[in-house]
Amino acid sequence: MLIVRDLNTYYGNSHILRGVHAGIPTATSVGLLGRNGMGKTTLIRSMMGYVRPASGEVQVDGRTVTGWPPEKMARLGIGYVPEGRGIFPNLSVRENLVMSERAGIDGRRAWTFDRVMATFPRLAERLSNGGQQLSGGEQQMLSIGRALMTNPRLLILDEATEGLAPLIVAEIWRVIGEIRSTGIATLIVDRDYRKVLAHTDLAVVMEKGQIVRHGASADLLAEPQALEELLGV
Amino acid sequence: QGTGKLKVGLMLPYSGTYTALGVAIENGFKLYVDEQGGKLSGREIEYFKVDDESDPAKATDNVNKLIKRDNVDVIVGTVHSGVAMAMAKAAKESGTVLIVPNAGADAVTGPMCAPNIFRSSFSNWQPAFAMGEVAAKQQGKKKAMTITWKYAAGDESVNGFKEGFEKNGGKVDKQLTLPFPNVEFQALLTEIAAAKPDAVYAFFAGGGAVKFVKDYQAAGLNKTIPLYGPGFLTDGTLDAQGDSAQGMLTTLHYAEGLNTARDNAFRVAYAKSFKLQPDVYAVQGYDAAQMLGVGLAATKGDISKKAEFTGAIEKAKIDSPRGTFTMSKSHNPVQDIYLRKVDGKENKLVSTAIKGLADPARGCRM
Amino acid sequence: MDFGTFLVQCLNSVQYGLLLFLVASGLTLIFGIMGVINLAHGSFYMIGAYLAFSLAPLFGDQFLLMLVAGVVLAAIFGYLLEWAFFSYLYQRDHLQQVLMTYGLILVFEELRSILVGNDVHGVKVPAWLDGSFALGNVMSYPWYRLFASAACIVLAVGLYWVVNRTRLGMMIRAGASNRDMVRGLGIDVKQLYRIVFAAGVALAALAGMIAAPMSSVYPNMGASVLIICFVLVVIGGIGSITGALLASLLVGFVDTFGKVFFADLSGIGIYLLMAIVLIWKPEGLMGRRP
Amino acid sequence: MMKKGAFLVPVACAVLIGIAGPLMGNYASDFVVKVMILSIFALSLELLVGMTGLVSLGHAAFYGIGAYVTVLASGSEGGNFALLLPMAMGAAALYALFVGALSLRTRGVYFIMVTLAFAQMAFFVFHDTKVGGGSDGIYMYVRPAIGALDLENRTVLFYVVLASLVFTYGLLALIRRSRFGAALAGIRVNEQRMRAAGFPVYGYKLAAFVLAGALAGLAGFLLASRDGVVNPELMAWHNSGEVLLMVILGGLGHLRGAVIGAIAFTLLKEIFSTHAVMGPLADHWQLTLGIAIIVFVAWLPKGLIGLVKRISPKEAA
Amino acid sequence: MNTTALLSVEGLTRRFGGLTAVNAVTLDLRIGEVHAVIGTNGAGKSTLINMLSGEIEASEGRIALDGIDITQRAQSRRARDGVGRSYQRTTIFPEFSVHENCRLAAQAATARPWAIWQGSQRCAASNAAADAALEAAGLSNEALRIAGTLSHGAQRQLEVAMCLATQPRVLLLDEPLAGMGAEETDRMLTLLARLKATHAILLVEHDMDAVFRIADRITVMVNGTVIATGDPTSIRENPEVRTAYLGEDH
Ligand SMILES: Nc1ncnc2c1ncn2[C@@H]1O[C@H](COP(=O)(O)OP(=O)(O)OP(=O)(O)O)[C@@H](O)[C@H]1O
Ligand SMILES: Nc1ncnc2c1ncn2[C@@H]1O[C@H](COP(=O)(O)OP(=O)(O)OP(=O)(O)O)[C@@H](O)[C@H]1O
Ligand SMILES: CC(C)C[C@H](N)C(=O)O
Ligand SMILES: [Mg+2]
Ligand SMILES: [Mg+2]
Repeated sequence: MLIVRDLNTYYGNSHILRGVHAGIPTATSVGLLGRNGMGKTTLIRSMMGYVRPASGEVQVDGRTVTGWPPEKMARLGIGYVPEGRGIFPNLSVRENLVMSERAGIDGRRAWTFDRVMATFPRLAERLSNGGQQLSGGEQQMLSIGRALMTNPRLLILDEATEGLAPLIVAEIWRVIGEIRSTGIATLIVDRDYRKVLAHTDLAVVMEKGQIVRHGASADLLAEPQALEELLGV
Repeated sequence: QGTGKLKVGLMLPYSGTYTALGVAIENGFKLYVDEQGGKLSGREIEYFKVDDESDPAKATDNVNKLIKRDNVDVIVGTVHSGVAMAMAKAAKESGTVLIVPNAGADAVTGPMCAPNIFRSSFSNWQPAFAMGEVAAKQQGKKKAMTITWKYAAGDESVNGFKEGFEKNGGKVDKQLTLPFPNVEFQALLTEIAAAKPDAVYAFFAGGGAVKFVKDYQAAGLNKTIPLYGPGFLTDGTLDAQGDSAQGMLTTLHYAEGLNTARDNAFRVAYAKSFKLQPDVYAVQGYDAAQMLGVGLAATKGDISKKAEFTGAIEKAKIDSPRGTFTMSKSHNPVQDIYLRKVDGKENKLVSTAIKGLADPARGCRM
Repeated sequence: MDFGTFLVQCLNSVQYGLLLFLVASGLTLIFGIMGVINLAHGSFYMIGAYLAFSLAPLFGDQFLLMLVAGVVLAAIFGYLLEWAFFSYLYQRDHLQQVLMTYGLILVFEELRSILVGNDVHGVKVPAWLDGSFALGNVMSYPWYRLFASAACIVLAVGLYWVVNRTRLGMMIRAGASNRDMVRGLGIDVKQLYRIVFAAGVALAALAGMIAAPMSSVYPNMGASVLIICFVLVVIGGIGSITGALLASLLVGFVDTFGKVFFADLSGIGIYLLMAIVLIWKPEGLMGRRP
Repeated sequence: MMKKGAFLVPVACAVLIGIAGPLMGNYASDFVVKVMILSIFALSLELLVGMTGLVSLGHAAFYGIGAYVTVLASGSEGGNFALLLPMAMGAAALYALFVGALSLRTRGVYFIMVTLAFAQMAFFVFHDTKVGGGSDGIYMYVRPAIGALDLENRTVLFYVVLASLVFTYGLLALIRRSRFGAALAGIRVNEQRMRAAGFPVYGYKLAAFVLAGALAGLAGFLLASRDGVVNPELMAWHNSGEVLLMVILGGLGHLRGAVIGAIAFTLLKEIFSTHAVMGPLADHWQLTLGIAIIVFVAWLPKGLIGLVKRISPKEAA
Repeated sequence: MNTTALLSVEGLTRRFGGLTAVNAVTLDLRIGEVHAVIGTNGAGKSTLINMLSGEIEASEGRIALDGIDITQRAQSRRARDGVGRSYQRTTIFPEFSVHENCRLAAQAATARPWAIWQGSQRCAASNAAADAALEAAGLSNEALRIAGTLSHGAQRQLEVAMCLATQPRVLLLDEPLAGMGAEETDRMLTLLARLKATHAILLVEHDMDAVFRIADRITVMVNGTVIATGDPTSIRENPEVRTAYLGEDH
């Protein structure tokens, strides 16, 4: 559903994305791998419209949407869980969730407040806490829950498990699996490449602002050598 | 010197609360000059205007524009007393002639007095003292309260009232103040209602005067306790005050309905020139020009002859629309103070409260 | 002070406090919640008062209708203003807003002088609100003041409800802390803020219109109100409407009794109050710790 | 951070002004003196706002106190320069110590408002009581002097003000490049980290606040010496606002910015309100000045300094 | 191995309103030892570090450094006494260069920092400390970049480097590995292994592979309370820890 073609993005004078081609097919989950600073977040922000690519094209459902602002991208059905969470500190947990509630592009409300509560019981205990008063992990859950409340078709998770306890991480991967099984496409960035590859259909590896490898996740998992080379593991 | 254009610097408020006053003063001044054919003692007048913003903090810089940049021969200004103080200081140092067409600060013709500084208006003490006498003598009030903003002009005014009132057997037993330019009077009106004095003397100006008079009526106090004030309480504000000011007594050196030939002529000419009814500020501006004219006439247009210039004004009888007045030793008008009563949209003359009242000029060593 | 007078003074305090809140309510929205330092707020108040002055003859006794008309006009004005001057300031340093709104004050004040002149004007109290009721044997109290207080209470409740109980309110608050994230959730922040800003301007103008019959309209009337409004919002705690209301009442009391008991230093009263509150509770009465 | 030789421009400017001084007319030299005093005032605020990140909306209080102390202490015989100057600066610093000690417990907008509150208190004390002549202010009989250094003499005043400006600029430039200045910069950007690194942040901020207060007091002393009158309006909030505007207008974070802002603001206002230049539009100088400010904000987000950089991008580092 | 505790904590408690975020925690940090504190999200680990570093006050309990009670000491004083910390949420100076970030941190400990006639860039001691810290954290190549433009991972490295630049004796590291890639993690663990010879290290981390690789002792917290302390093996086997925190993977 989402395709980027020959994307070039600059921060000031530094050329970060260098001609990236990639695509996320409908209801498919894609893993985005790469070392620190290779441009994963930049790619995501270019897709979301936070940074304007200098050249290239972003398409959703065949429609060119390059340069659209984030709010319009989000309303095309893209849910975004940013690096660093982006919780609203001055809103309570409940308000963080309620304010973002929206029917999906098909009008369905598969994700409701109750369902998010059921998925993250920890949040249910903290409903009236301000976003600021949550532990790091709690914030992460809230950020995912908030994105789900927009009933997206594509959920982008940039380092969604950072700072979470192993049990919760497992829980999040379970939820990601669940989300994936409901036909929501996902784009996952995570440092645990094994988990990423296990939970995605396709995988893309970035290096210095370029896609250096793409293919089925299972294939990549079977090539420890390539992984070592590309990810340093 | 003596020939060429005479440079007159007008330092007046052209922005802010007192703008209307500034404009009236300028109009009055220009009216007199125009009546003389645009020339005083054969010298054409060239105007230099500076907006003083009624901000004393900028007063020194503003007056220096006239003194040092434009090298004016005479400065006319201003409305705000704090600004006038700074102007007087600068005029004293540079020797430039200053004519104050409004600001009533007692100090201008008190401790700050100087041979080259004149006032064509009044001192805050004058109308207030007269009101005190009227209240005690004519109205037979015994116990009064005063209310004003906590600032110099207000303090001087209520003290003048107190002096006049107590000299004539009354007693001011409470002096209420509120911070300038606060206009929330309700608390103090309640105090007045609780104390039930025989009379209240108030000093406010502009928007504050309008609001105070309206609030005084709304609180129902005007029915039982008469409100007195200097003319500023009702001058130029009657439109906005509407019914609430009807019947109020105030004192000032000017009134509507003086019905003298001099005043009638002035009023007609002013209305014709500016499509506006003149007010006391216009008169003060007009008289500032007259005073300048007298001084120039005596020196044949040469303002640098300081002693003659000053001497002439000191001796002059100024034929003002308000009635003739002379200069006190400290260069403040010695003038009649009128008792006026609000009638419709006018401050109608009732009587002359005090004839030829001179400011005590405390602190003037001249 | 006898007990009766004391009670009347308490009434005065509450009434003045409510009036202050009326003026501060728009600022609570623009400054307290949106986080825009808007020095021109006093100008909007002044514009409202002059609006009442020019609309009153057209509407006669239809005072409420006039208020509605004025609010609509002010909202449109605010909307355009945001579009023209503020929309590109959000990404920048807050101090830029200070500079911009200072420029606006000068422009508004001068335009007012050119368009309406510099005279003091009165605005008639509508006939159905004209008059007073007796309060003790000397004093009476104008009905209109009670009307203004009631209007303020309605406004306070309404504002509280919108900001704290509706999704719109949540979005506004969210936008104040992280604009980009709000956009990422599919909400058009630009539009949202334009509307909020317009609402803030409309509230200030409404306050000006309601105040006009009591205070009359005159040059620079916005300036004196501005600082006190900032003080209120800050004492109350930024972002809290309840706090602003509480602060308004508190200031009402301090100001009223300050004038009565400490006339010579009453100007300091509210600032002293502010300093004490903020030193004791650096985040304001109802503010959340940042 | 400053490059080598960066100090040459300001030094050259100072020398130029010094040479030009006697050649100027009365009014021009008066104007320059005023701009220099305002520059000192703006620089003292730049130390707070630009260097330390403390936005104060009450800075005029220290300026006013400096001025008032000068007048009050000079008596009718005229005071001793060497005594009055430290007194003025000391009094301003003392009040800054008091205000700073309390207000630095708050942050951000709250800090802005608390500083405003304390300035208003000073304002009302002078406005509403007889301490300094009430609302109309008081004047000085004779200007301060010490030997030949008599401020009654306009030329002497000119050079004393110039020297004070050079002193202030130099002092702040030194501070900026010192470790103390680096610490202030760190506090501006991230106070939490500075504390964690071991800086007694409160003490640093207080030191900056007091120093800024003292320098504002210096500006106040010079102002009082120039004008010979002082008035409570000197401490009014709009004066605090105006000096803040100068600092922002010039460009935050640069010493030049404060000076350029002071010059630009004063000059613009002067030009816009001069009939000879603007004709009848001069009556509406508020309008033109307001529009100019709006245009500046719209086009020069980094202040006038940004304009210089836009023209010569080489300087950008 | 040094057996006396450099930093010892006794009965440390912190309440936020009704919530007891940290409940009577007692632990010792020794030179030569990496003491890992693990636990569920919201267990109170960061709050514990905040109390140790002086960022927030303890509600109850005692903290001693070198046996001297420092519970009441201000944060900056503790930092100068040798307690260094990193933050879970990156807390750098985004507009300064990477090197300046570290130099500034190092400068806190220099003598006479108010000597305004000495340029900050010339301060040899701070420069040396900054260089060393950058070297250790693997950021030497990025020294001149503006910190705010670093990628997330690199900013995490800088976070640790700034802590090191203050030349602390006690390191309180709040999730230093979060956001770091595999290589950087590896490098960081090597660094910690080296540093522990001269430092007392408290490591809060959710990366269990890393924790079990480096920790000499582990404390497990759940809802503010310590549920287990011990060496890695015993923790790994502890059934309570497994159900509360580790799950089945580890
Ligand atoms: N605002 C910015 N200005 C300049 N350069 C930037 C900016 N943000 C990021 N960069 C640079 O762009 C490159 C890509 O950064 P990006 O954040 O996309 O990496 P990433 O792959 O997401 O890394 P990580 O795994 O650490 O999050 C990095 O070299 C980074 O330093
Ligand atoms: N300032 C605060 N006010 C109120 N509650 C707080 C505050 N700070 C933290 N808390 C609460 O205290 C608990 C402990 O928080 P803390 O940040 O210490 O957890 P943590 O163990 O570091 O978690 P994580 O591993 O997710 O970072 C959490 O439930 C949190 O919501
Ligand atoms: C209009 C006047 C009442 C003004 C007053 N004299 C003042 O000094 O401000
Ligand atoms: Mg990233
Ligand atoms: Mg934590």
